[in-house]
Amino acid sequence: MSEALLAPSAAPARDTTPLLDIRGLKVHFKTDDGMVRAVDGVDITANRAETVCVVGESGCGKTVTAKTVLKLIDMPPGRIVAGEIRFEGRDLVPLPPAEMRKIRAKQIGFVFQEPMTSLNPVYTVGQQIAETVRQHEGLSRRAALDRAAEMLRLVNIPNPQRRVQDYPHQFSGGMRQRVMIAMALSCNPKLLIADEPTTALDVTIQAQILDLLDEMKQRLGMAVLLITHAMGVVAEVAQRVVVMYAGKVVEEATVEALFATPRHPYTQGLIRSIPRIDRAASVHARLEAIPGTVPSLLNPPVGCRFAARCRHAMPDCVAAEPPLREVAPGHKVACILYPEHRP
Amino acid sequence: MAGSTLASATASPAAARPRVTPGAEAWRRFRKHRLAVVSLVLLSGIVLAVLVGPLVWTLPVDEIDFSAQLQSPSWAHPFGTDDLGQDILARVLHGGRISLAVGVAAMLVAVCVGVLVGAIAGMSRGRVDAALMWLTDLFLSLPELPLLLLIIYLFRDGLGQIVGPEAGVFIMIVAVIGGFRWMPVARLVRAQFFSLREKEFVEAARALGASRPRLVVRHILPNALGPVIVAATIDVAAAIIAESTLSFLGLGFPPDIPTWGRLLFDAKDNLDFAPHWAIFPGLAIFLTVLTINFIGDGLRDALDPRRVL
Amino acid sequence: MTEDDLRQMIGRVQRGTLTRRGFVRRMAAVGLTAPMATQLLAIAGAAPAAAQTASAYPSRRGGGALKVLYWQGATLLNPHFAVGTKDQDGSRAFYEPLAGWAQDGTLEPILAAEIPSRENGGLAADGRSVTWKLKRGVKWHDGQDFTADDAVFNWEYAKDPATASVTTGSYRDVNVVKVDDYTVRVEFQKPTPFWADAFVGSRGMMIPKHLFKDYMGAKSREAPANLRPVGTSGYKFSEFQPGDMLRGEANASYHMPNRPFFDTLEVKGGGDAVSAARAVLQTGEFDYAWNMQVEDAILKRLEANGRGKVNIVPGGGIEFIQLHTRDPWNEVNGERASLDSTHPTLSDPKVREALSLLCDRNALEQFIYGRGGPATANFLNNPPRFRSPNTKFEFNIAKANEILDAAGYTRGADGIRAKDGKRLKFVYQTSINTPRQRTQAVIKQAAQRAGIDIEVKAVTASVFFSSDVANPDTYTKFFSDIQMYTTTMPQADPQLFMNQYVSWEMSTKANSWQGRNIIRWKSDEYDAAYRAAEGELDPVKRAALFIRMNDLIVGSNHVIPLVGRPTVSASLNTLTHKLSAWDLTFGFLHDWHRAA
Amino acid sequence: MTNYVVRRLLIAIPSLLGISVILFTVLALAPGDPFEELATNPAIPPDVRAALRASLGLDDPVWTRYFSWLTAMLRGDWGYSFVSRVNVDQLILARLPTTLAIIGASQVLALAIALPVGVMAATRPYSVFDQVANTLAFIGFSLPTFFTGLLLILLFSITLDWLPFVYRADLTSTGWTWWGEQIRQSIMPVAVLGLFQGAAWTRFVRSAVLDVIRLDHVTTARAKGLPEGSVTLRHVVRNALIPVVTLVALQMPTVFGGAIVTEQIFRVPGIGSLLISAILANDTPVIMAVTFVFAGLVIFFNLLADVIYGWLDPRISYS
Repeated sequence: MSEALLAPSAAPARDTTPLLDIRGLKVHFKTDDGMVRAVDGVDITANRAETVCVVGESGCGKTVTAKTVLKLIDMPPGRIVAGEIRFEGRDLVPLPPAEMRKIRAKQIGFVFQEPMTSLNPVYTVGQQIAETVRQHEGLSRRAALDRAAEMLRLVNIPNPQRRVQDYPHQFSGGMRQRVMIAMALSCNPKLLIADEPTTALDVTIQAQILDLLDEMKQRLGMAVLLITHAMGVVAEVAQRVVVMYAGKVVEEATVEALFATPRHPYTQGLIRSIPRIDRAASVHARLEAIPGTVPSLLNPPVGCRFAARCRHAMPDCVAAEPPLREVAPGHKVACILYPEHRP
Repeated sequence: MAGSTLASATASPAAARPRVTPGAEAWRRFRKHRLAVVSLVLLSGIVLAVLVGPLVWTLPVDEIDFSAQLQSPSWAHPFGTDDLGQDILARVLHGGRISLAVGVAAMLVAVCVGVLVGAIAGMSRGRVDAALMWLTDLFLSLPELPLLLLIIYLFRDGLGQIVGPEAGVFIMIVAVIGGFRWMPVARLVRAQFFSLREKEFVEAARALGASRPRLVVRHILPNALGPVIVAATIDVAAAIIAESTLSFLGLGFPPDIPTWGRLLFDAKDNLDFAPHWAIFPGLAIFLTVLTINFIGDGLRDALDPRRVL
Repeated sequence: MTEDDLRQMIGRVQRGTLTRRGFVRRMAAVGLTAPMATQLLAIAGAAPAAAQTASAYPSRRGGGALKVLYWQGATLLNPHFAVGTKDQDGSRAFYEPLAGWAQDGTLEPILAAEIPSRENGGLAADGRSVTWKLKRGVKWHDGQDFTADDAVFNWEYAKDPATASVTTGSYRDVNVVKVDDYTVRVEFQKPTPFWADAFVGSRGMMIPKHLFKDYMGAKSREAPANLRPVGTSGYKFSEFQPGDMLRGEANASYHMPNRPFFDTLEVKGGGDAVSAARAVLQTGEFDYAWNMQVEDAILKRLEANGRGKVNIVPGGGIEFIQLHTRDPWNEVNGERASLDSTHPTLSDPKVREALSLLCDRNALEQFIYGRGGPATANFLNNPPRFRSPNTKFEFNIAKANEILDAAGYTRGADGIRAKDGKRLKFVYQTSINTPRQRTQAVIKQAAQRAGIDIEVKAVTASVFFSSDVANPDTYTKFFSDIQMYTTTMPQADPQLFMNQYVSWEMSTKANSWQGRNIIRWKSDEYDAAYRAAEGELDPVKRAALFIRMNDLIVGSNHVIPLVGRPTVSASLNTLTHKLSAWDLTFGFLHDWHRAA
Repeated sequence: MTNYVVRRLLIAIPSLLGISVILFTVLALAPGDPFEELATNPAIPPDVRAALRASLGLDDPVWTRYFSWLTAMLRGDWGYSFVSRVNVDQLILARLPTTLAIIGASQVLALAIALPVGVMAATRPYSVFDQVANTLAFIGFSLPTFFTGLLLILLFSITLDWLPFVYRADLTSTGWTWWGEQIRQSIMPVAVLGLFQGAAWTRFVRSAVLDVIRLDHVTTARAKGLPEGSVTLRHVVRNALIPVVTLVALQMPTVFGGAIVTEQIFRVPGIGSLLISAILANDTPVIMAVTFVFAGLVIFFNLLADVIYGWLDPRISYS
């Protein structure tokens, strides 16, 4: 991990308003069985040139949150029930579609999870990247294709001039994800949201993609909001981490603090369940798993949603929802075990 | 690089929900398609009427009564009478049995042959596929009518002795109409097989040692079912219409057997003076075909797992 | 009415004390009608007055377009190859015969200067030859002169078997001699009472020698003029789409005074009879529609629109039922319905009588054929002089049951009668056409009430009337018990018509079922009467012979005549046409005009 | 790609030959005789008909007739119709413009309906528009064409008398009046066929678009900030076109084959009615010519469909 990354609060002092500020976001989906409260009051912030990782099990609402930023979820059946998504101070929720389109790819880029199906099979890779550029910067066809080739070079795809005429099916999974990144960054957005970009790839390619993302961040200075369920990825790239469980944020901290002093029992459980190579030889214990299952989002339990599975569960936990409180500078947790820190 | 955490059991719903069998699931999704349900009720009504009708509505089918020529619908004759004074309601009910039977039987023939040819062509490569496709092209370009003339001319007497004149003609008509409807189904199934054959779950099944026929029947065919069902419903409709075209040319059933098609064609010249004579059989054909199509659409939604409702 | 009274009346006509019309009316009362009566006068030398046309023909021309609808379009325009009336009419629009048969039986001269008769020396006393004087100054459409050479050529062209022309029957047994440029003589091998066959009516259309002389015999098919006719008629050829459309325009130099009336003639083909009827009687898009094979009830309702009317022209066509004399189901020495077999049940005259009683002819006329099908008990109905007065028909189910009970046919469990193991179960086949299917339904129901089970079968027309040897469904094979169809009589003389029951015409496997005696019926008396009629010059005796023949075949009940089939057509009220059952629709096209 | 096409064409020749052999034997064995009218006319002696049959070679054994037909065919002589004694190619060419005009127009109408309605219905699933369009489509192709044809005639020609129902291929007027009359007389047949075909295709387009609309690359396109219109057109419809275009290509032969029933009802002198009258009169050369051209078209358009498929979908590669 390069040194610069580890410096806590390296954000430039002069502009304190966060690039992205999601406050109290609630997104519910109407289904036959009732209203699924996929995202139920989420606060996430991301500053310039910072990598924030949102981690949590499948179904905790992290992908919905990410997609809601660019309103990529189908509405209906989905609906933003409450909350704000401020980007550079401007709330995106009330924006009309025409305005929203100016944000997409121009201000906020998006990389999807499934590279195999995220590219349109009938157009060449170059055409698809050029399309984005022409949409936002009105370049001529020729100039847009050159920019596309340039972007492919940027994401380390060999002899980009020729590959720009190739079709998606002529690229491997890893290569296609590189193309997706090239496409997402083709208009130099200020924020890149990556929804589990490496889940569909095998480990060796995963590392290359993560390094590429990091390199892009250095060079283009954009913020990265990375959605993952892999703690390893978090450790690799994140500066700040947000842990989500059952539609809510349960803990937020710098990556060092999170791994050093995980506070929320769920975060602790997650970290304990990582198989450790270094200790494997010495400790012959069974791998620890978190007992029980994730609660249904149709009618979530009252109070702390992790209570049913939490070792420290107390009657108060079930009484009221624990608010997300700052228990240490830059370290928030939604658990009544910890008194609020008064700076 | 630490491996990813193995997420605990995915959010499987709490034990409270009953285990849903695929059949019940399909029925639940089918019920959502309101028009399909209405059609199911209507079609079963029609089928019931056609089967039980002649027992309840006892007027004889071919009672000629010249005094009652071309009467418009009345209580005595709810559907009115034709130019020989025969009761049209009785003829529609009686005719319905044959038209429906021809429709369904021809569809079954078309679908079975189509699926068989499509599956074999889909699964095999090279020569067998090319040969079967040539056969499909051949049948597509064969003119239906002269072949029908030939088949009726060759087999009618022989078949007539074995199973009796009426059944003999029925088998021939079904064979001919069915025999000219399987090509689109075959081509559809073949295309489905080509795309499904590449899918991972098929390779997985093959990896688990599934034999080719088992692969086809258990894995590929159910997935190919959706479009086949839709094609089948269209075939029933087309078969009923084809039967009526045949009766126009007199190649169908003997003239004294009233099918919907024959009724409609006998009535077409009196349309402006006795519209009731044409409208009721026409309506019967239309309603049956419409309901079958809606049910087909409902079935396709119900059976197609990918289709999210 | 003895022969002397007859001769005495002819004398009065010669002396002018009895008008021709009066003579014809008296003859009708005695059963000798128009065509016969005029023949009688001609033979006796009482020259017919010039045939006066029915209505005053307008003096002006330029009548616009005459639009005619044939639901089966003409497919070729050579009269000698005309397969059906549709083709004959197509050719008749451009070609003309020497003379035509008017409906009242009189011959009207067209290309002939006058009608040959004893007075003008045209007819030979011994009936062995007839001499035609041709009209002078007649031009073909391409300006060539029409002369006797054309007439002789038509004879050579038609009689040559290699041409395989359909009119060969009228020309191959005669000899045509050119007397001079405008006179020809037709010589017969033996005295021929019916001399007006060659050069007359539908079989007598003249094709130009100068266009067809290089295309005789086998090459006759390739003649370009087959599709681009050059005739002598009132309308010149302009365009032809086979089976769809035929157009002609007025011939300025037509050989009849101020004719033709119309500027253009358009004949449209295709579709079916009912839509053709609608196109004339309902929407009025066409002036005339040919061969209205439509249920009369529909025609009556269409006529109610008041735009047009239906024309019924009685002729020789008869729709009749045949009961087999042989066994069509079991092969006897390699042939079904062979002459050595007899029909198990239909050979019993009682069964045949019962079946005849079950045919409700009045219902067929009243409810199915209407004016297009007058019920009749006779097989030979026209010309009226040949109609037998001594046959009658009856519809009586009870009487049929009595006859069958008396004959020992007891009803089985299923209600079907049987006697010594033979059930009264018959297959009743005909060709596909709506009125026929209705007739089958009516007769099947009546038969059921008399304990006879009938299986109804309908065969496509092209299969039923085909003559290919391998096909079992043809009407000449008659491989069923009962059969029904219409046979037509194109000439005003029954000689050819009645040869359907002579024993030497029996249809057998040997003559590959070409014979015309389809029910394989044999009667020596009938054969003898037929031979006599062939040579009988005296029209009264000849008529009596034909009446005897009709009584014999109808009496046997092997043939059950149902209804006459006059030619039915539809036309707008504004159109004044001239039709004849003994000639083609366009036989008198030159006289058609629109009411002022 | 080109050698694939050449290979397919080479295969087409034997298959066409195979089809022609089977067609010919079917027709030769089928009963019936073109001289039906001669039969009932007693004045025509039977041996004339026998001579006529012999002169046209009807009585020769099947395979000699086939070879004479084939050799004539290869020389470009399609033989002449027994019934109308006109060269068959003239007969077909005379009727081709009418068929192409009417049936072609109906296919164009069908596409003009199916594409927009199908796409709009699919992009707004389960909206009111979708439900209405879907129901109308169902009704459209559940109504047999002959029934709608009769109803239209009853309504427009007989009661309202707006439209003629006798189709005339030989309109005498010229210029605009010709076009006016041509349109007036082909409205009904084109409407009947077009609506029926359009209804069937609407359903097909809708389901094809529905299959594509949920795919990931559509969300990617939306994430690129493209306007909804171009997302739908460039990314959804373009992909959904592949099965649709293939289906339309496979449908083309019927444009030549004509709609037998509709041509009968509206009396359009197209290839369909020519085929019917030829079949009923067992006029072998005409049937052979029409069905042979039809078979050729079927094979050609199958090939064309595959080529279009390959051209539209880069994933398909032709070795």
